[in-house]
Amino acid sequence: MKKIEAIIRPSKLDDLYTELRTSGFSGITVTEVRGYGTQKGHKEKYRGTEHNLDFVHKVKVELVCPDNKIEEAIRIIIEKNKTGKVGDGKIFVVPVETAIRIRTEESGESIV
Amino acid sequence: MKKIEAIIRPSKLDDLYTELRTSGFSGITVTEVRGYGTQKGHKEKYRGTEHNLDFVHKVKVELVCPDNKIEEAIRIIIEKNKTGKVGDGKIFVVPVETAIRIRTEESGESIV
Amino acid sequence: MKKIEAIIRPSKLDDLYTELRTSGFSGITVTEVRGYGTQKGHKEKYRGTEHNLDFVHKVKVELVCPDNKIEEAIRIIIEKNKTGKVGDGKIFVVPVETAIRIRTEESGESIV
Amino acid sequence: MSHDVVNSVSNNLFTINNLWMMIATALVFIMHLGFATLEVGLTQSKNTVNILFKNSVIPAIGIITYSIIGFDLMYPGSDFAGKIFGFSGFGIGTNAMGLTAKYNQGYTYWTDFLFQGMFAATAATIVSGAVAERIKLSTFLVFSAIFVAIAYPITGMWKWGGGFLDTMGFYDFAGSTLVHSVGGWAALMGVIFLGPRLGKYKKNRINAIPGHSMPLAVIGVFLLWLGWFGFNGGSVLSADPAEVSLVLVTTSLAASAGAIGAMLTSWVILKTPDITMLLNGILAGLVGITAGADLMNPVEAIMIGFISGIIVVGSVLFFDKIKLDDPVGALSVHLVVGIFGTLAVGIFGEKAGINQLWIQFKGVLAVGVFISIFSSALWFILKKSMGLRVTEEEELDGLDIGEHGMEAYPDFEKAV
Amino acid sequence: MSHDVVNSVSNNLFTINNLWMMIATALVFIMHLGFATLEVGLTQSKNTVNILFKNSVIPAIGIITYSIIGFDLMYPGSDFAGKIFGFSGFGIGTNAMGLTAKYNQGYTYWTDFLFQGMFAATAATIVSGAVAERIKLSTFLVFSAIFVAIAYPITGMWKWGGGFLDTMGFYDFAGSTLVHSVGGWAALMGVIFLGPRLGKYKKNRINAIPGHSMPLAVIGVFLLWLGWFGFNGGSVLSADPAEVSLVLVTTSLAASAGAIGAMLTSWVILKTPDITMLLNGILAGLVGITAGADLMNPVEAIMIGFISGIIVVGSVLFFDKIKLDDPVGALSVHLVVGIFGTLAVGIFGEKAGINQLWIQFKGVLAVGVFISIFSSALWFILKKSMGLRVTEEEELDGLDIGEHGMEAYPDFEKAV
Amino acid sequence: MSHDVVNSVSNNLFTINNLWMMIATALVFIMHLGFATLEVGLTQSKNTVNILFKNSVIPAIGIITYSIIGFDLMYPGSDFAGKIFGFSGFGIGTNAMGLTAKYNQGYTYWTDFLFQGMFAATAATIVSGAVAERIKLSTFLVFSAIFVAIAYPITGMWKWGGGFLDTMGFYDFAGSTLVHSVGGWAALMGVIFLGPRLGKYKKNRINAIPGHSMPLAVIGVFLLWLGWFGFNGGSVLSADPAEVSLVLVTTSLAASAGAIGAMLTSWVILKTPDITMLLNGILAGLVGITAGADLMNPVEAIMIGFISGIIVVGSVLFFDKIKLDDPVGALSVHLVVGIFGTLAVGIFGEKAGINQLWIQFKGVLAVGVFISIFSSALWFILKKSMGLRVTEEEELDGLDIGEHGMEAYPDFEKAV
Ligand SMILES: Nc1ncnc2c1ncn2[C@@H]1O[C@H](COP(=O)(O)OP(=O)(O)O)[C@@H](O)[C@H]1O
Ligand SMILES: Nc1ncnc2c1ncn2[C@@H]1O[C@H](COP(=O)(O)OP(=O)(O)O)[C@@H](O)[C@H]1O
Ligand SMILES: Nc1ncnc2c1ncn2[C@@H]1O[C@H](COP(=O)(O)OP(=O)(O)O)[C@@H](O)[C@H]1O
Repeated sequence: MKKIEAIIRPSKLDDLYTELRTSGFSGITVTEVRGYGTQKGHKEKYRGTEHNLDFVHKVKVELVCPDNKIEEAIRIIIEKNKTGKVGDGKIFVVPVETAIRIRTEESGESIV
Repeated sequence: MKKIEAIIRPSKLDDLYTELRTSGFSGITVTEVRGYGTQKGHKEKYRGTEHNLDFVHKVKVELVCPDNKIEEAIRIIIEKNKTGKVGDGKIFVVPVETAIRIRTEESGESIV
Repeated sequence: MKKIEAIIRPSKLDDLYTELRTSGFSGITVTEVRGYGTQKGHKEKYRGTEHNLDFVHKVKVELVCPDNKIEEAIRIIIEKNKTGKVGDGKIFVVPVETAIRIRTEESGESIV
Repeated sequence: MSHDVVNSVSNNLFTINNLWMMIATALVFIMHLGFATLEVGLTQSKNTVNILFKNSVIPAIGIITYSIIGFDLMYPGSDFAGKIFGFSGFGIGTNAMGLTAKYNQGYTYWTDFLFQGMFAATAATIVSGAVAERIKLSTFLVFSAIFVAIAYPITGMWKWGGGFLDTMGFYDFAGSTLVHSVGGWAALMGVIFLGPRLGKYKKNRINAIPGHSMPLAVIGVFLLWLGWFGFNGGSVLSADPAEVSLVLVTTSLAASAGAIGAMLTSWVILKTPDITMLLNGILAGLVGITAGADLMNPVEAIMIGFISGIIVVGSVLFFDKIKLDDPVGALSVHLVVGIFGTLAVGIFGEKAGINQLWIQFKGVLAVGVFISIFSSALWFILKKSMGLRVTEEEELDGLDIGEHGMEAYPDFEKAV
Repeated sequence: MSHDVVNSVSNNLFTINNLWMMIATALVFIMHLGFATLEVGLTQSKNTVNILFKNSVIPAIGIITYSIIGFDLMYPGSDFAGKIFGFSGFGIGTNAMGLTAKYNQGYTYWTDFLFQGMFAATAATIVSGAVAERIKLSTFLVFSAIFVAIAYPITGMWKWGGGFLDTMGFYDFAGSTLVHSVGGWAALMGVIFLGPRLGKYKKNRINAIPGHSMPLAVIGVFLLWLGWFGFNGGSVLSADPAEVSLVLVTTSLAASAGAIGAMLTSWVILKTPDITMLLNGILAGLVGITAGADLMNPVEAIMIGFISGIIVVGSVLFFDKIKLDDPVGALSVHLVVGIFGTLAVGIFGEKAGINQLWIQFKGVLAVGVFISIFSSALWFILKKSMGLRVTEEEELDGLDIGEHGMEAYPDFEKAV
Repeated sequence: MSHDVVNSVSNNLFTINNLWMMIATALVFIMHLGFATLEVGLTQSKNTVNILFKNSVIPAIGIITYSIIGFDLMYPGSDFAGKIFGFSGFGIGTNAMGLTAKYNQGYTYWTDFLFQGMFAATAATIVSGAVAERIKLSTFLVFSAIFVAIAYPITGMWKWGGGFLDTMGFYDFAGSTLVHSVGGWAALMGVIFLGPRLGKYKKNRINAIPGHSMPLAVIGVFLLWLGWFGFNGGSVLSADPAEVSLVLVTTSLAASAGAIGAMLTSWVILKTPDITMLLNGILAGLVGITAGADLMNPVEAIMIGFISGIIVVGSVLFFDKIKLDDPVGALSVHLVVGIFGTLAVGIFGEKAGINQLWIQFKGVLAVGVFISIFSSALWFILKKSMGLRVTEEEELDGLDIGEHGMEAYPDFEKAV
């Protein structure tokens, strides 16, 4: 079981989620984050002074899934987020040891 | 050492935290997240159009703890969050290699 | 490849980021979080009643980097955040199995 | 020609007076925005749409029902002088005379209706704040409509419509009792019938449920103070320079003293300068002076305001102690200080005296008893029929989602 | 001496009238803040600076251009009676007579200019709402300046400046057509030329793009209602007690009935009490009564308001159906209900009659045709020259960053 | 009888005048809300409660102290004509004559007090903006109380109370110097004594600290513009149609031209249309015209406003250059443009002339010297006794938590 963490553009979230659902992924968790990377934020100016140069609004999508579905999930994420322009984001895969559904106290790959 | 990530209902946070403290856990980190899962968000409607169907406010609780306290932590989380209704949330356990307290530069299980 | 998660004071973010950049780290992801730990939040009072005792604004900095740069990253984080006062925060290191740049579909240590 | 001139002169005065009354009407109107913003400021963001909805539709309901029945109940005409009830028939309308000084030297029939109608709706708005964050929208709207249409005008008639309180010598210049306490009693009954918000008093502890926007609360209080220029100033019922300007001075001094009284009390007792207490203090000063705004000199106005500011802080703490949950402090500001202000007419100023104090007390009592019974009965019936309270889940998720299916601030992340 | 007295008496009346007109001017002024807050409330937070900027500079542009050319186009003097165009020369200024009742018994030349100037700017503000969240700032400012300076005064002259619509017997008391529809037609053309916001209609589905702050929207509507006291009340052009007070009553009753009409319609059709519909309903009631505010009795005012409230909800849904994207409902409120209100003069009240209805219809048509052509031409030229729309990236990131390089709420986390 | 009629006629005029002055008072009152919202809008969310608290209590403190001592210092009576100091004894109060045209044909004693009292408090509010986000609450309140009670009335007396500046021929219609610069000088001294906010100027770089809510800032500026109708319009001290309407026109034209001047300057120099500069431009236009609002024709008013709009942008940049940290631009708007406006009386309009310019200059100087010395001394004493600045930790965490133990927006996630 692994957790995929994808940092993506906020405007892509809707389509990504729809596609994941359609492909049978049962859930994701989404966090608002600020990204600092190759892509630079817009020059902001306030009363003559520049600031906030490097930061960009992003969302982090977390998706825990069984090992055998990782490939597919990554494929979908790339497909739905790739524009080829700087700032498309990153996917990180992290190992997960246990997953438990609180409601039923079940655990294991079957619950994600 | 492991990190527990629990996605829970915001209204349960207070009680969970109180119980964790009482049981000797020294700290947690909490993030506002949006959950997409079996539980569906309320139908929202704006000027006649539905939207935001699937998303629910959740909080993610992150708790790093020594291996021998994982069981207890999970038990407390289940106890304080289980209502039996869809949307109680998930617990994920992730391995942690190092933990450092910045203030003292100490590291290892003792600091969490 | 590993992910460093550092929970730090919001006011330290600017300096930390500048230093990381200068040292050749290409990107970070930042999340607003609330910390519950040894450091206690200010006593807040509303119409005569105290509340919100334990919670403190923090930011979580996530930095994925090749194994050989972990040391340096940790050093920089400690350097830029250590005040010696309670609440300086924690650094957690978590293993990462894969990292992919969506834009180019490259993967591996080279992309972070 | 001389006769024409005399006529024109008195027409001019009529035009001036009426002009002031129309402006006062506009000022009282803007109090509804003041109530709306104050109330949302002091409550949680998840109930904001709901509260705004109530406060936006209340003036509409108030004005419409007042045009159908309220005005006719409140000012049934001189036949009902000294009585406890009167009704002059449904609807509004007038003849040519109603548009001249023969109707009243201070205003036309239309101005009269609109000024009074704006007042009427404020009574329901007062209730709104106290029962916020848990009451069902539909039930509240029915309550408001009936309350504004029937209960408010009946007690209003007792004094301003020439009823028995008027005959008795009861004095309530602009409505410490007739408007503020009337709203306050209905709010008290509502709070009792509804119970506190979930989580407010758990495990014998009082949990603060902080309001979500202090700027909105401040906007509300300033607009209310502004509106009070018309509320009290318009209650002179003419533009008489001496009287109106005195009333504006006593009103502003009392508001100022209320601010300072509440600030000091909060700083000393609570150890922090709580802005919500400061705001309640300003309103307390305003409510406190309302019954006798035309009877006080500056020093008396300052004293009334200052005492009101102290009272309101104590009262807020007291209601929390006895577990009556009033998110915005409406009970303290409108009911408690409304009563104090009414009694203050017997303590300070031109009419001060034990006799007057006794009459004031009887007036407070009469209105209190009637409104309490009326509103309890109404709350009770509504509880049994439509239900008073939203479901627990709805309350937790917020009434905005539950009742309206929308959010007040969809673009912003919420903290828990 | 008797002569002096007569003089003083009539001077007094002049002073009173002028006072009311100045206050009405201040009330109309505050409508600009109402439009600004309503419009930002009903749009996304990422476009807030942009919208505020437009709405803050429009009154400035409006007043300045009106002082240079607009006032002279709109009130060219009696030589142009019955005409379709007139111009009395650039700039404003007057002689001693312009400051006495000889200019007009209701106001001085200066008051006249300022009252009319405040009106003028509202027409451009109406456009602003409909084209929000995608139009280029510079283009919009050029459009507004030309529109307020030229188009608005020309049609205004047709009726209020004594032009051919006036001669024809067309009636439009305070501007259901001359202000609201004029803004509405220009907005309609703008919406057509611009196209919808990205993502509003994708895959044949209508996607809601919720406004980001309901409190701001409510503040806006209440300020607009307040401003309407001056907009309609000031359109009496004197402080005449009978007429002004009637107008305020019909205005408030219509607003109230509009609220209730829209609330019920929304509740029944959409199954939720949508606060934005309630707010649009209040405005619809106000726009609907504007053409005949002085001709209606209370019942007629309530009927007009109520129907306006129903119409506006249907109209909002309709424009979404035909994919004309109007973020704030300006087309429905100002254009559709503006037309209805104008026609209502032929259906309800003192002037009702098939004849009048026909004249009203012709007036609506004449203004509609002229403004549509004028504004289409202007939008077209601007599209070809400066460009109408911001880039796709700018629209996604928000115009605040794109056009202004700043954020409206830099301290808060955004949800997506 | 004829005598009666003459009496009634002049009474009517008195009633009209007094009515306008009371309305102007209400308009000036609402400026306090304008200052409050503008100031919180242009500062960080973590200091919002603190700023709102200050701005809510300042009018209260201002009105109360003015009733005790300020009014008596500012208008000590004709015995002190041409003097630099006078005092007519503590407290306010009047006899029957004070309520008739014998006191003043424009207003009653009470109206006089309240109008002037509302003015007084604005001077302290101006200071508040410049010292925001770092000053201790208690210290600021003490400063304000003393400043409003003593310093403001003394310089006020020099001109409006008939003191030496008046005798000298100094002209300051509604207070470019007597109100705005007075606040501005005290603010300048405060900024110098306090030093900049942490992090504002680090490593020789100017760091922007953006204001947290542009809608609040816009609400503030519109309310201030509205209030200026009373501030300048009321300074006519009667409802005289010719004069008041001219003043309203020059005021609005100057505000509009200020907006456009600042917009263009910001667009050209800073390459972005900065909304905060636009807002400062509107205020600059208003402050600039204030000294000579009754002396200018439309073209002159536009020129003064336009120049003020340009000046204010340059001034904001200049103060940042020399590291005087003024979060809201109060120094630029009120002090710099206040001086320009005062001098403008010698450059434009009816009184223009080198002689008048010299007198204006002397007036600016006299007031500047006195207020600078007075306020420096006061800031110095307070620094030594109570301390001026909050602790570093408190400043970083925000004064809301530090001084008030509460948050302005507890429901929302903060971005750093
Ligand atoms: N080493 C890293 N660790 C954590 N997050 C990163 C790292 N590098 C990039 N990111 C995140 O990914 C986002 C996109 O990366 P960026 O370098 O801007 O563009 P691209 O992915 O196209 O190369 C950044 O905004 C940041 O949030
Ligand atoms: N595979 C997953 N990966 C990440 N987060 C998940 C996953 N499945 C569920 N979640 C999170 O857990 C929350 C609760 O899950 P849900 O399926 O709604 O109810 P339940 O936990 O009762 O089955 C979701 O809102 C989402 O935030
Ligand atoms: N066991 C833990 N798991 C997750 N987060 C923790 C843990 N302990 C502390 N934290 C986070 O680190 C922050 C700082 O810790 P704290 O104990 O207050 O101070 P210090 O790091 O100086 O000991 C906390 O606010 C919390 O967000």
